[in-house]
Amino acid sequence: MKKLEIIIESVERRKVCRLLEQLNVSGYTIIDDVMGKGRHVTRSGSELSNILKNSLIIVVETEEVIDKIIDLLKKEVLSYYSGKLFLSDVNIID
Amino acid sequence: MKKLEIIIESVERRKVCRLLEQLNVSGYTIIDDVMGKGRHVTRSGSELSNILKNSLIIVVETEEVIDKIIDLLKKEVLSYYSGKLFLSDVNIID
Amino acid sequence: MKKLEIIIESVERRKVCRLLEQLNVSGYTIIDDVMGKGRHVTRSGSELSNILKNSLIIVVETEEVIDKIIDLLKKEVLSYYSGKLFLSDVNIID
Amino acid sequence: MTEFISDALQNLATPMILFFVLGFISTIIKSDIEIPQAISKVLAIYFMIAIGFKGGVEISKTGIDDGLYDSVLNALIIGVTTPLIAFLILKYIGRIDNINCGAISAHYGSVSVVTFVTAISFLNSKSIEYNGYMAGMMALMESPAIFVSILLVRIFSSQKISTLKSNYVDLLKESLFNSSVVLLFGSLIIGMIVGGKGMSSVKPFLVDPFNGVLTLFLLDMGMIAGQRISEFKKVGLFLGTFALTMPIISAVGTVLLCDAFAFSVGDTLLFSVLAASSSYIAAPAAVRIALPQANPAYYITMSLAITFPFNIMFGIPLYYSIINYLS
Amino acid sequence: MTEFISDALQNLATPMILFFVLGFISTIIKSDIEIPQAISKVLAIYFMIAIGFKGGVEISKTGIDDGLYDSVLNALIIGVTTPLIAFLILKYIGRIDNINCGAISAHYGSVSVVTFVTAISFLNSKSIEYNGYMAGMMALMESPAIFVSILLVRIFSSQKISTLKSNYVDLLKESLFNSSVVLLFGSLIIGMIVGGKGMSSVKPFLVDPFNGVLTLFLLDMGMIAGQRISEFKKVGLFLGTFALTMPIISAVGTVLLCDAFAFSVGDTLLFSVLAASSSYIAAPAAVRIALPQANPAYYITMSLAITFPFNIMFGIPLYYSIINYLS
Amino acid sequence: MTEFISDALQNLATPMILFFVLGFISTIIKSDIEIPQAISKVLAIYFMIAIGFKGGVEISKTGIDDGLYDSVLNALIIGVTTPLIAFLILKYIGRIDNINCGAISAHYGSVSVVTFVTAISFLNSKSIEYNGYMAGMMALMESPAIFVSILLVRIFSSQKISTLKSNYVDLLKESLFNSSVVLLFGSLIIGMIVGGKGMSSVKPFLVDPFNGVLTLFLLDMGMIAGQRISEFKKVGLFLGTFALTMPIISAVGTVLLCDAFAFSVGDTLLFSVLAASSSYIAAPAAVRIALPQANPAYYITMSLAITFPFNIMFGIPLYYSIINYLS
Ligand SMILES: Nc1ncnc2c1ncn2[C@@H]1O[C@H](COP(=O)(O)O)[C@@H](O)[C@H]1O
Ligand SMILES: Nc1ncnc2c1ncn2[C@@H]1O[C@H](COP(=O)(O)O)[C@@H](O)[C@H]1O
Ligand SMILES: Nc1ncnc2c1ncn2[C@@H]1O[C@H](COP(=O)(O)O)[C@@H](O)[C@H]1O
Ligand code: NA
Ligand code: NA
Ligand code: NA
Repeated sequence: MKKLEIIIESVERRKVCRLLEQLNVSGYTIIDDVMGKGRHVTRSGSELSNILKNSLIIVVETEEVIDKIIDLLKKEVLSYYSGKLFLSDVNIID
Repeated sequence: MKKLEIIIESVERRKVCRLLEQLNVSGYTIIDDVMGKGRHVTRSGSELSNILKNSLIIVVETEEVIDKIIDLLKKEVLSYYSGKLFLSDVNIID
Repeated sequence: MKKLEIIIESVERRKVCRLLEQLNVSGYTIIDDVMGKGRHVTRSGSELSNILKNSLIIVVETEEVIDKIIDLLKKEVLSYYSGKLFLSDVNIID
Repeated sequence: MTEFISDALQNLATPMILFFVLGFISTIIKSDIEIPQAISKVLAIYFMIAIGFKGGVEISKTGIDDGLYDSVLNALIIGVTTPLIAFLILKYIGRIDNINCGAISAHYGSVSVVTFVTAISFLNSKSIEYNGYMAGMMALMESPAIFVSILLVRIFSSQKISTLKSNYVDLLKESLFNSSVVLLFGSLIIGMIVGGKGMSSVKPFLVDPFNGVLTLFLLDMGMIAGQRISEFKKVGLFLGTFALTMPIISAVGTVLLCDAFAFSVGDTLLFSVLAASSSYIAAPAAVRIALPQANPAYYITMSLAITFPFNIMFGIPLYYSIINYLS
Repeated sequence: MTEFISDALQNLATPMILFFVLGFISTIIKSDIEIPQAISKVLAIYFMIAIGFKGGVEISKTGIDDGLYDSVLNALIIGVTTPLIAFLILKYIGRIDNINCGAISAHYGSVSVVTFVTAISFLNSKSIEYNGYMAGMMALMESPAIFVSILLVRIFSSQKISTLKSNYVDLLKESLFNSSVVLLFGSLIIGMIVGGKGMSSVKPFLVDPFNGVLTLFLLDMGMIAGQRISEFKKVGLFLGTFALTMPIISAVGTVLLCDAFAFSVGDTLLFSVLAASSSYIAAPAAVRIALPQANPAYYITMSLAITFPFNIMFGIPLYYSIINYLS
Repeated sequence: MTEFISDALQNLATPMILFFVLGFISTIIKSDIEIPQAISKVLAIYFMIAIGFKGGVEISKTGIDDGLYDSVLNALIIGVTTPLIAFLILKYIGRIDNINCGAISAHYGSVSVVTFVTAISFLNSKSIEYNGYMAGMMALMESPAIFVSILLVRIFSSQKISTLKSNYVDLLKESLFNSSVVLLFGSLIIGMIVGGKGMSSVKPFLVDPFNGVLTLFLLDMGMIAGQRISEFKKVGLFLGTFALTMPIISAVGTVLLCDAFAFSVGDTLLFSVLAASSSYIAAPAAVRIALPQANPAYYITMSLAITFPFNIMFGIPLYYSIINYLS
């Protein structure tokens, strides 16, 4: 299985979740108060409009589903908003 | 070393920590405000009883200890509560 | 690429970020409300001075940069403060 | 009847109820209002302290009424019978499985602090008196239903319920020392010790802004209820109807019981509101631990999204008019 | 002139403004004061409820003024012209690209709740009357500028802007049902329904501590503004100047317009402050969704770190003295 | 003696102290009451603003007293001697290593805002006057002890302490511009500028609910202290005794010093409470940075779980009776 960590501006969190549900992923986990610094502005989380704050979304799925997610996110979200995708190997314990 | 990520309902957090300490793990890290969606209800974190909220517990340990943790958690917690275990490879830097 | 997870007392968070910027990392992500237990005190996050609370900082970089980070952190931070470094493999999706 | 309608309308036209409605609507239209969880939590604590403390100060003034022992007895009777009746209805009329019967009856047998607080607000607006120790009665009525319900599950289940032994310890702690019980009793006792003099020093915080804070809290509760209403379908017709009729059954039974005890109108209303109310803070946490196999989508949605709004909007004036009708 | 200076000094010497300055300084000297985000968020909600509710209660008392229709018209005119003027200045004088023109003009066309609240505080301290429905005018003026600005970007961009279709749905929701609009209108209507009687029950929470809470909130705003000032260099000279002159242009225009409508001094001041103010809660979220290619470092820094402090410290007394001068 | 007992009982019977006890007990019995950290943080800020601001307004009314220079001198003497005495006792009687000596003496030399606030509450309940600038004295006494203690560690350690150079910069910033110092001084100055007129606008927020808010905050502090008491064993007998006797030593010394300066009873009590109090917000953060090798389990537990409860429950009335006895 693969673990995809999606770091995205909090304003876009709802949309990313909607896209994940469209793809029928088996589940996802969200950490909502995440700060960060990248090529764009520093997201210190300290203002009221939620645009300078990140959310971290974790999805563990098969490689096939993860590929679909990546494609969809690239098209619908990451071409306009700042964000990062980190992919790694993981085992789900059942 | 192995990294075990335990996603569990917040009501069960104390118990999981107690179990980890029983097994004498060298340490653990907790992120407490975690939302999620899986096979069961959506845990949006937005109510007062802590049952619709997850916690994420990270333990980095040797494979042997991790196996013990997984067995104990499966028996004592995961047969009744919703939750997920993700296992991956990691190096501890000393 | 490598993912370095830095768990450090919150009082030292600013300093770690300063060091990362000194090394010109391409970015980092911070989760600020993290509890934990290790060899030292239990960091339950529940007091006012921020010393019994951890922060989790994630940096994804090339092995070379990560090595520099590890060296610098060991010298400047980890010799005095409690903290942990976890290193694993990851792919950045661009 | 006309009085009930006018009372209901008057009750609906208070800022508290209207803000609840605003919260509810705002979630339906998917507005992005967001009251951080840290705030909801501290507001819930505020109400328990304020209610308990005020009750304690009242007791310190009037002394302990003869009615106290009757009230304790009454509280325990309600706390034991309500979950029993709920369980039987769910099992034999609804044909729900034992575990979910137990989980739901634990909620309807236990009490809701905010419903109680709204009833106090209602009584104050009508200048009707009630006893200071009613806050203590609420604390008393939190836990018994949870134990009774679990006992019922055990009794009715032939095969052994796989509740772990360690769970019982957790459950006992969770129930006896759960935050509402400790805060309510603790503040009550503090209020009794410090009396009127202590009250005057904290009144601008614990008493004066009470209704206003309730306004903000009910806005939040409205949003939480609104979010859960989407799970309404999962609850189904029977449970939906149960969530609307069980409160009325409990309230009417309680009114009759209180009549036998000859309690005042204020106390009777508070007792019937407590009986009618369904817990959504203490009980869910306890039930999740004691009966993990039960479905939270049922009990949380019924308690929070159906019974709670019904009680604060229509239930309270309805029970009040029933009391007036019967006396 | 002397009156302006004395007004400005008097305005600067209020606890609210001074706590803003303290917050600003504390960030500059890198003090570690930290007001948790949960608190900032709930304080912002508090102000919208308090302002809206109070306005509604006023309306319930005085009835709807003849001036209401004029005011709505005025609000819409300002809401449409301000972003247009801003856009043209940015494009033809500043030579800024279309997308950033649109993003910035959306902010300056929309309004800032806290600036409005500070202006109310200013009027109260001078015992100048204003209409209860002005809170509704603020709610009305939140969204139009955002739509106008996006339209302008579309019109001026020959090549198709790659705003996704789904974004429009999000944007409409974000703008019409955004939290400020819902809270302001909702509380206004609640205030109208419950009137003076409802007010008395929540006054100790929604009215009495208002200025004090503003003090704490402005301390926080000062820190947020101070943090952003470090990005000042990225904004550049032209945009920095724009952030100081655009408010004055909008305010003067509005004063003249209000003069034509013959509004009272209080209403005129509030309208000009609304026109002069630049949004930093609703607009950034909407613009981030509608025009993701625009640079947040520009619009957030200008709105929050330049225009907002300017308005609450110097703008309000300045616009007031302009109104007095012209009338 | 009888007066001390009656004072102590009276002090113990205030809502504030009783809520502290409730918080403490609730943790011991493992109740799940949870006051979110965001709330604790903002309450701590509230107290510093309220105390500083009120002090400033007082000064603006009475003008600066002749005693100010004496008070500053007194504050500095205490700020320098207390850590020195603490260090010597720890080193030569307790035989503690230098680093932990320094860490602990930094805490006992610095001051606790909440202990001070509780003492103010005590004085108010007895209608005893004190000077407005005492809040400034508290701010003055925050940092010197930290520097003195580190200096002592340096002096007594033959081998070089491996405190990094960069740490010194951090430490200086942390100490001079730490949040309590900035908020206390800042609010004091704001209070002086705006005076009585500014006060009236924020009184319903910063003054009236003060005691009530303290109630909620002490509930939280009780829980935090209760959580740490489990680490009591790690502290050991000597340090446990130190945590109870050092406050008395500091207080008695301060009473004598204040007597020499002929300060009023109110000021003397506040000075001795400041001397006796041990920091648990500012000092831990500074010490963690300056002396990372020291064991937080010692200093946090001693400060928070032993000295703080002792001072607010018994210390304040004890020091008051000592002052009365000596004068
Ligand atoms: N190299 C990195 N390692 C970890 N997180 C990163 C890295 N680069 C970017 N991020 C995160 O991704 C967010 C968006 O990055 P960017 O699009 O580069 O502004 C940042 O705010 C960080 O939270
Ligand atoms: N595929 C997944 N990827 C990431 N997190 C998951 C996944 N499935 C479940 N989770 C998390 O585990 C929790 C419990 O899942 P479940 O037991 O399926 O309801 C959810 O609330 C999520 O936070
Ligand atoms: N084995 C472990 N697995 C996960 N997190 C750990 C582990 N050991 C330590 N930590 C984290 O690192 C922090 C510092 O650890 P220590 O320096 O051992 O006190 C702890 O508070 C935990 O958050
Ligand atoms: Na009930
Ligand atoms: Na504007
Ligand atoms: Na001291």
